[in-house]
Amino acid sequence: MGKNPKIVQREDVVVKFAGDSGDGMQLTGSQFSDTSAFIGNDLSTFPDYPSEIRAPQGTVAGVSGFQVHIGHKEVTTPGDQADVLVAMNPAALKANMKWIKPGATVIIDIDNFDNKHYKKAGYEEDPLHDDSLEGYNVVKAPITNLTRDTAKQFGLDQKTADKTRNQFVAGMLYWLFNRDIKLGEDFLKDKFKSKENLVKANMAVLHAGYNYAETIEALSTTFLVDPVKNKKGLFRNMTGNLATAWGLLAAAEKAGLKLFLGSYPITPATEILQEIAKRKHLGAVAFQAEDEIAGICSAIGASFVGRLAVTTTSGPGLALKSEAIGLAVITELPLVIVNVQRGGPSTGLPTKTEQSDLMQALYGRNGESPAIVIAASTPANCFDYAFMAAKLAVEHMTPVILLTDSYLANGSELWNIPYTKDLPEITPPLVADNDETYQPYLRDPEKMNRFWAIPGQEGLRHRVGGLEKEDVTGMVSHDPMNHQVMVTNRQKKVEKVADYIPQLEIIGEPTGDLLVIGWGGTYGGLISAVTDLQKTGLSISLVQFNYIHPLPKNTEQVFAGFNKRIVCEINMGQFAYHLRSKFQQYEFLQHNKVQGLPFFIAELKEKFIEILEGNHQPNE
Amino acid sequence: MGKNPKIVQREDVVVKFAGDSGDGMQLTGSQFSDTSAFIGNDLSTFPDYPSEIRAPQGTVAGVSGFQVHIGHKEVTTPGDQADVLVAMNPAALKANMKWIKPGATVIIDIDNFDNKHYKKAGYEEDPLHDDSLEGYNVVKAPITNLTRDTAKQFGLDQKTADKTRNQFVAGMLYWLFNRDIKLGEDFLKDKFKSKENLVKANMAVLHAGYNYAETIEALSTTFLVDPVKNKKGLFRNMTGNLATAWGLLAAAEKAGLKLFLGSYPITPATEILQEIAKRKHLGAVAFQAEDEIAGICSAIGASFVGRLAVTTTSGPGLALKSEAIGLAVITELPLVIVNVQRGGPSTGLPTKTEQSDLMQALYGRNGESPAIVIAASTPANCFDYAFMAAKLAVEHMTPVILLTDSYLANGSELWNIPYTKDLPEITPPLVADNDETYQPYLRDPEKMNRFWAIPGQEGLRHRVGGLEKEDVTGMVSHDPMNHQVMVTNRQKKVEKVADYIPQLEIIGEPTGDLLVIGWGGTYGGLISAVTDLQKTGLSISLVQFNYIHPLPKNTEQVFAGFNKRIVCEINMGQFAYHLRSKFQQYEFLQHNKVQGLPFFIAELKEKFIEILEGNHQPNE
Amino acid sequence: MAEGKIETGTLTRQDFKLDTTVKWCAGCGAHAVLSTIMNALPETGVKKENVVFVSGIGCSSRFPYYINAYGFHSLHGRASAIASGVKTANPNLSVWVMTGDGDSMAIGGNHFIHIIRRNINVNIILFNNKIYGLTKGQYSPTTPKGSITKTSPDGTIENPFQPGELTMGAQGTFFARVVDSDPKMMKDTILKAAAHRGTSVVEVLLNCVIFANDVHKSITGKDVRDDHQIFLRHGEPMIFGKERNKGIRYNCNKMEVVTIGENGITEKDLIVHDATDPDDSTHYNLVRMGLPEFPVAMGVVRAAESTVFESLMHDQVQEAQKKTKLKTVDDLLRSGNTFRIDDE
Amino acid sequence: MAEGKIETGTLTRQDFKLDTTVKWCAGCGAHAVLSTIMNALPETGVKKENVVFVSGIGCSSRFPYYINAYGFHSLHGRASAIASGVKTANPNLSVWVMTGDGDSMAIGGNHFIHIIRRNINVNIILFNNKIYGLTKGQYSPTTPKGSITKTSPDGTIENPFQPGELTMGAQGTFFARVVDSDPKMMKDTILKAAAHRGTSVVEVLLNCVIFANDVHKSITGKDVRDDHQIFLRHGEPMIFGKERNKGIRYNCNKMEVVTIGENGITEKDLIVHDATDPDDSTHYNLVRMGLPEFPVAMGVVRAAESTVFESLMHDQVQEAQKKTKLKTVDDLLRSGNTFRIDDE
Ligand SMILES: Cc1ncc(C[n+]2csc(CCOP(=O)(O)OP(=O)(O)O)c2C)c(N)n1
Ligand SMILES: Cc1ncc(C[n+]2csc(CCOP(=O)(O)OP(=O)(O)O)c2C)c(N)n1
Ligand code: SF4
Ligand code: SF4
Ligand SMILES: [Mg+2]
Ligand SMILES: [Mg+2]
Repeated sequence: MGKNPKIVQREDVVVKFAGDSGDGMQLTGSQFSDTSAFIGNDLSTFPDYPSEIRAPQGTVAGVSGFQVHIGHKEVTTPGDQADVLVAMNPAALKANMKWIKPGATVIIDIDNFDNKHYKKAGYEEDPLHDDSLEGYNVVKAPITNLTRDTAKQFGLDQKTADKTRNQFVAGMLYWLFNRDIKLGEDFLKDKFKSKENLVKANMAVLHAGYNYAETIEALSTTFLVDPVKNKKGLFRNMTGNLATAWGLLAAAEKAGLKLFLGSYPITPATEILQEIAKRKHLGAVAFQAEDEIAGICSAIGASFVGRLAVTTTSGPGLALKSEAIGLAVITELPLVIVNVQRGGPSTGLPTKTEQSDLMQALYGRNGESPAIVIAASTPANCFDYAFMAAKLAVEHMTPVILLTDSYLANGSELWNIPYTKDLPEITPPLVADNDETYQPYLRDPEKMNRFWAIPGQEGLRHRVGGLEKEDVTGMVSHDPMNHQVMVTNRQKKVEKVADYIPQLEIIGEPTGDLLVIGWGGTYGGLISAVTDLQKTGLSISLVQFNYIHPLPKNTEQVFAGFNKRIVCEINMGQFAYHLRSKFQQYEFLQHNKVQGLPFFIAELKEKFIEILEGNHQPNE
Repeated sequence: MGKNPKIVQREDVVVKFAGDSGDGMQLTGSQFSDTSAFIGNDLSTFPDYPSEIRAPQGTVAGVSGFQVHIGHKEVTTPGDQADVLVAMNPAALKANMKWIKPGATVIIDIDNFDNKHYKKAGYEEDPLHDDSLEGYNVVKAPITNLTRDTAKQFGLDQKTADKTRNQFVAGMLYWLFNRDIKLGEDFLKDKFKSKENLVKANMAVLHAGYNYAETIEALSTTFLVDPVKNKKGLFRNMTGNLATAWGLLAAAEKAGLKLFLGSYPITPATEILQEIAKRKHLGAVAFQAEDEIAGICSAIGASFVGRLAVTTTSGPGLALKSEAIGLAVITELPLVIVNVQRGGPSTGLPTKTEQSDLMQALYGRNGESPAIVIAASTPANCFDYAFMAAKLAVEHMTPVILLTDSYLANGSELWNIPYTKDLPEITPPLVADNDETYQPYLRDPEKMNRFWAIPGQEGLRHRVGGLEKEDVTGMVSHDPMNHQVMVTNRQKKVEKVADYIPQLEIIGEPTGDLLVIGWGGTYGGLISAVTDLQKTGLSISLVQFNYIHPLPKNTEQVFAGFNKRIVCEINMGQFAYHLRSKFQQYEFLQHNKVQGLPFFIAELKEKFIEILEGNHQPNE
Repeated sequence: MAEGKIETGTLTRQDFKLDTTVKWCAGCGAHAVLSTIMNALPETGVKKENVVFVSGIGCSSRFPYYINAYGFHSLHGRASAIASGVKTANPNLSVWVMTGDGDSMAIGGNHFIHIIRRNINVNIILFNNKIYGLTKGQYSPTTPKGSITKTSPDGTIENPFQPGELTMGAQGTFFARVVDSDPKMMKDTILKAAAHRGTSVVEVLLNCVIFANDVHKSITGKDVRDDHQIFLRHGEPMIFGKERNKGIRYNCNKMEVVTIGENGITEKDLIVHDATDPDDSTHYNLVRMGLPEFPVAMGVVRAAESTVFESLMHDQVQEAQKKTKLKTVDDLLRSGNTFRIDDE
Repeated sequence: MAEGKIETGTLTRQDFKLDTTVKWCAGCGAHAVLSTIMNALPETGVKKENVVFVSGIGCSSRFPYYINAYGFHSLHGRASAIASGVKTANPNLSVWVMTGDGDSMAIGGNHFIHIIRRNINVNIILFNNKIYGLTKGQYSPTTPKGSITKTSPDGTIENPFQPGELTMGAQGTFFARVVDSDPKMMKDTILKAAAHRGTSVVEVLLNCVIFANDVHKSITGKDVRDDHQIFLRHGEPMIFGKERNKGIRYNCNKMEVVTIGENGITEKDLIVHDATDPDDSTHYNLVRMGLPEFPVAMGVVRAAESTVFESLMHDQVQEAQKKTKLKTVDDLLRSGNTFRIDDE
């Protein structure tokens, strides 16, 4: 048995797995990613799922997907469109047809392609028999039946047997990507551990899929993606939420503080809470509060008593926390607020991505209430910015809002594991017991932070609170001039953070025709588009902002180097609005998209070329 | 008895009453205002009180004050500094010395000027015997003793007797301002109504004060302020909060809707709730909720079932309402949110004024969540803007945030009472029962509002909610392009409101050297300063914004007419930030003050002159 | 017939059917609630256009999208607050709050206790699956202590709320409990809730097949349910058990389970259920009663009379309107201290 | 001696005195609470630097500014939430929540019931003046029905919460009630609250001289207090009255007031107060008991054992730390699936 397939060497390949919410597509996706990482591919992944838990089987509303982009070259996004689509039923096919490349390989479970399923998926005609699949390499695999046949011997009931179908798919892909099936076996052993029968059944199905792929005509061409260039070291596949949680744990350890998370579950931020709840062994405490307000308030309480205090949420939760963020601002207590953005307004599109909480983060509070705002830009660098958020909060005695988004949070990429000794030091401005010079609102002359005297410390008893306080002494004060001084102090303290953050790095030439400006989670798409265009010789560069407030000190100088500037955001133009006000001297073009989706590289390139060719209508 | 005083005719006079929180200074102030109004003076008043209810007697923290500015000329502010100060004790004197004019008349209750009281007030030396009162006309009246003497005959206990001291003061002022004491008597009869003995006692004390003033040397000069020029009709003295409540009642009546207020008490907005609670006789329902969130949510529920729904609050409460405002935005239900601004951040300075919730009103919500934002600019025109807020909310099917502030809310001015028939019509976009064309998100092509089908109506059953909805049909939709459409629709709908609001009016020449830009409650100070300077021949004009989002259509054209523009705000520059972004082509200077106080006319004039003379450092 | 009321029997289940896909998981207990309510509504005598469903956020809170009525899918935890506005603004509507244990007991706890305290006449259907379903399986304030969930990898350490107990503590006038697997009990009870004047809380012990499967099994399991549940009926003695030979009586001030026929116990010794007793001490005992010592109380535990917020409010409005001389805003504007100024 | 504990008697009232002006109105009941707590603290055996007062917003919530301790004057309604963080983060601290009826029963209702449910070991001192003081006299959730206040010109129409009843409904383990005018009773009770492991709620019936003067007079008035209050003592029969001849007993399952010496009643017939009974049915009856039929229960109504949230949390932490192989973040980062990539 066996054939000698034609092997095509590829720089990168995008695979999309799609099926019912219960079909295990997320698992097959992870398995494929892990194997890719193991053999040294670069990678980027993104799951996409409905806001219902198990919307009715076979309907488009119930389709759950997982996209994996692997590369010999460096990959920075999960890919615009797929080279390979696995569609477990007609609904999965229907939902994904517009996201695959011309000529793509489409593997379907032919056992689910019948009239009943077509109807459920809302097809009017049989898609296999009209011309809608013309030009694709359609592989009609009897996945369900072959799986059941294989699983039978293990005595699984049909429901459980069907749950192993994803291993049939996995097996096919091992073959399709010329991979050692042992990797798949190892994955299963690890996954099902002590459940021996399940390990065996899944392995058998895995092999069945592999063998099936080897046999059939339609898969005569296979892919080979070599290990990534220019990456070396120990890696792991990290999602943004995991990276955020770990960055906070690392910061706590570096600062010599215990981590306290006060939070309330909300999509897409919940995994951070879930992860910290598992890290009691590192001394971390996760307090699942009764609501978002109690989440942040418990964290503020913990901060008052000397913990590295964090609260995590998404847009609607950030809205609820507004009042309490103001309390952290006026009491000048360190606090990290992680906001994993999702589609708004209101409940909006809870499982989709968006960057539309920027203004809320900057200004969603009563009074003059400045806070530091920073944003992560890739799944893995959520680790670094969570770490930085904690460092800035603690060292500058202020709340810091860290913005990530659904795309970063659930997406993943390869992460070169650092040693904590190589991370920056974190030095909380603590006070010695019985320090007689201590006063609650005495400030460090450099950073302008006040100092952190911790309940339980001898000789430092003091009181904080939401009423305006007298400069230095911290007594309640209604004095007009004092209020002016304190408002100004709080503002200056945050502005001074600019001295402690890195300068903007320009990707590309420091001067040129067009500067692409991004912030936060759009980095992957923007860098791909910009570097692609740079290779074609266009004069285009990119800056991606991670520090939003205050802005890096060289911002104005960077802007000055270009003839045109375009701000690209997954919102209606919030950062552009902010920049216009701060840099009135420059014109900012905009590219905005509010569809619950990340940018596609193709659309970006088209846009940039249009501008570079001068066909662009300003701020349309 | 009796002397013939020298009568000085004055264009305007400022009187400040100050004493302990329990001294009844607010009452004397109102009495003086009412009498002034009765004889036809223009007027403007402002109380100022501590955030404690009765901070310890005799301390500066416990001083409560009331300032009245009356005029033959039109008056627009309570005045920078007082011509007459009444200080019931040393603390009241101490707290107010910097707010009186050189040469002012200072009436003190000499019975409280002893060592015990000096100490309580924090005086190190007896202020009557150092030179601190030099240059003032100090009237040392034995108010307490003479009052007790007078009140004795009515059998009042000393505590009650002392409460009538304010009538002694009132009596002195009737004499000092050449007023008919019968007006004071009428006030008392109305105030104490059936409590005959109290009426009598107070009247006797009033007369005692009058007689005392007539006798003493120190008050040989009296004031005469003639009735105001250019005002004619039926007036009343209106505070901003009362005007807001009445404007809402008027709007409900005009719209043919019942008023529903869902609110939670908070300084300085509480009086609006208290007033509406009294207006059941007009069919209004005031629901005092368990918190701010329930306040706005109950209002949203009422809006869903066809009421003119309102919620009232101040900064910290607005923060709590953020999430629910987003719900009103996405469900496109009419809702008026009144935010009476106070000093922030956090609890801040709860009894002081500030304009620092502008950005929160504009952007304090998750997602792209546009709402109309408008601001009242005088105590009495809170009526008009509350009315307009309701009209815009109902006709455009959207939340409207109305910003007032502590200064407007508690301050008062004469108000020319309108007839409701002269107010604009309000036409809710209702739907006929069983209208088969009704769809929840079908829009009016002009205004882009959806229509208001009310539960209880036959044949219009439908569902709204916080998840994104399909255009027209209102079904839940996760479709990317639909989201883009809906986000854009909501934005356009609010932008289109610009077609339905008045253009900016320029006060002064439409072109010139300096345009002063204000918004909301700073109007009184700005107009006084600008018109004063205009009279000196300077090329200066004023625009005061009442419509913040969207901005009036002629805004850019107005800005274009001037060489320089300065934005004056009681915050750190929030409107300036907004304008810079919207009108990048213009430079905006700033004048900001965050001291819990309104602008003073003198400081404004100084600033404007400095700029006109070119000595101004831009945006210092 | 009161405003907005019609003959029962005029409408059918079909009148509330919506042509849409119901997106709960197959096997979710919520399907039963939907079906029961569609069956019950025609029997409430309410016009179909007067029915309003308000919900928060959660699997359960998707309810309004699945039934043909006026519906409001609002914010997490806020359904009771919104419903308070709906009902106070228009007391003629029949208002239903569809909510989950997270929605009403966690983030919405405050609105829950306040609507109950005010006794606003709405029906709260609490889908108690003892888990956060929609966010995929974190513990809720009703999750049994020790449970391992996504946010309690080492077992929860919080004492769960008993919704009935909290309802009593908040001055509740109506509390009932039903299971998702007994449609008859559910319909019967829901109709009583609808008929009650005041806030009715109906706790549905609901199975989430995905994240807390079988959490109620010890109560609802086919083999045990007769012995582990007691279905309370107003005016009837408290009897339960497969053999219908067990009962509950007071032994001085403590309740106890007894067997009829043993130790001389007869039906007469048992407590006769009085759901309408203004004093809620027995109801308080009943809602707290539980396994293994006692059966779990089902049906209407309490249905007592009290004043209803929105009725008193509208009484005050009518009274004020009757008494006032200020009939219009123009009257108001001209009332009290006004001053006529004539230009010189 | 436990961590953070010292011999009682080491400290005095002076150790907690702050050189500042107390800004409550003259005659306000809050002064008595301040004074009592300053007297009680030295007797708790807590180091002075371990005492933390957390408050919300309201007249009562200004408390932390007036005492020399660590203090946090936070947000309206949020004191319990902040205190939950304080105590969970550092269980060695002695944490006090100073709050008003508006602060804890209105806006803060949810945090109030949740801290109680979790049984976090803090002491909640509830200044119940039955009015919003700081905002100048609007009704609160405990205002007696029918009261005319600034926001109820026609009388309130809401049923007030009974803080004790709500505490029980939320799984409370400690509830006590005192009056502002009896410093001995207050100190005694507050010390018991401090000693209790779990959330202690102490309701202080407090007089607001400005906005709700004499609201508790029917309970606290000198002439009536002996007959209208019963001071409960654990282990003692429930006796009260000027003549100390009245008592409370169970007549089957209902409580009733009896006179000793009449109808053959002796002390033996009276209920012996058991504050520690895990079953709270009697406590529930006691907190709801009221005039005119019954006296009002004072002192410690309930003080029962249960698990304490922050202790369990730290047990889990210690257990996890003991068992883990991942001792540092570096260990964590390298755990599970990692991949070594070697540059070609
Ligand atoms: C303000 C806010 N916080 C959190 C969430 C996330 N969230 C949605 S549903 C839910 C809990 C659902 O639990 P429950 O109310 O028991 O409903 P179920 O899904 O179990 O029916 C949470 C935490 C949200 N949508 N909004
Ligand atoms: C978020 C918020 N809402 C409202 C207020 C206004 N406010 C301050 S104290 C208070 C109520 C006070 O009542 P209570 O808690 O009983 O305290 P008391 O003054 O009676 O001691 C209110 C409504 C506020 N400060 N913050
Ligand atoms: S997750 Fe649970 S509660 Fe939600 S729909 Fe599925 S079974 Fe029902
Ligand atoms: S207003 Fe009332 S509660 Fe507030 S300080 Fe004065 S007496 Fe005390
Ligand atoms: Mg649930
Ligand atoms: Mg109070």
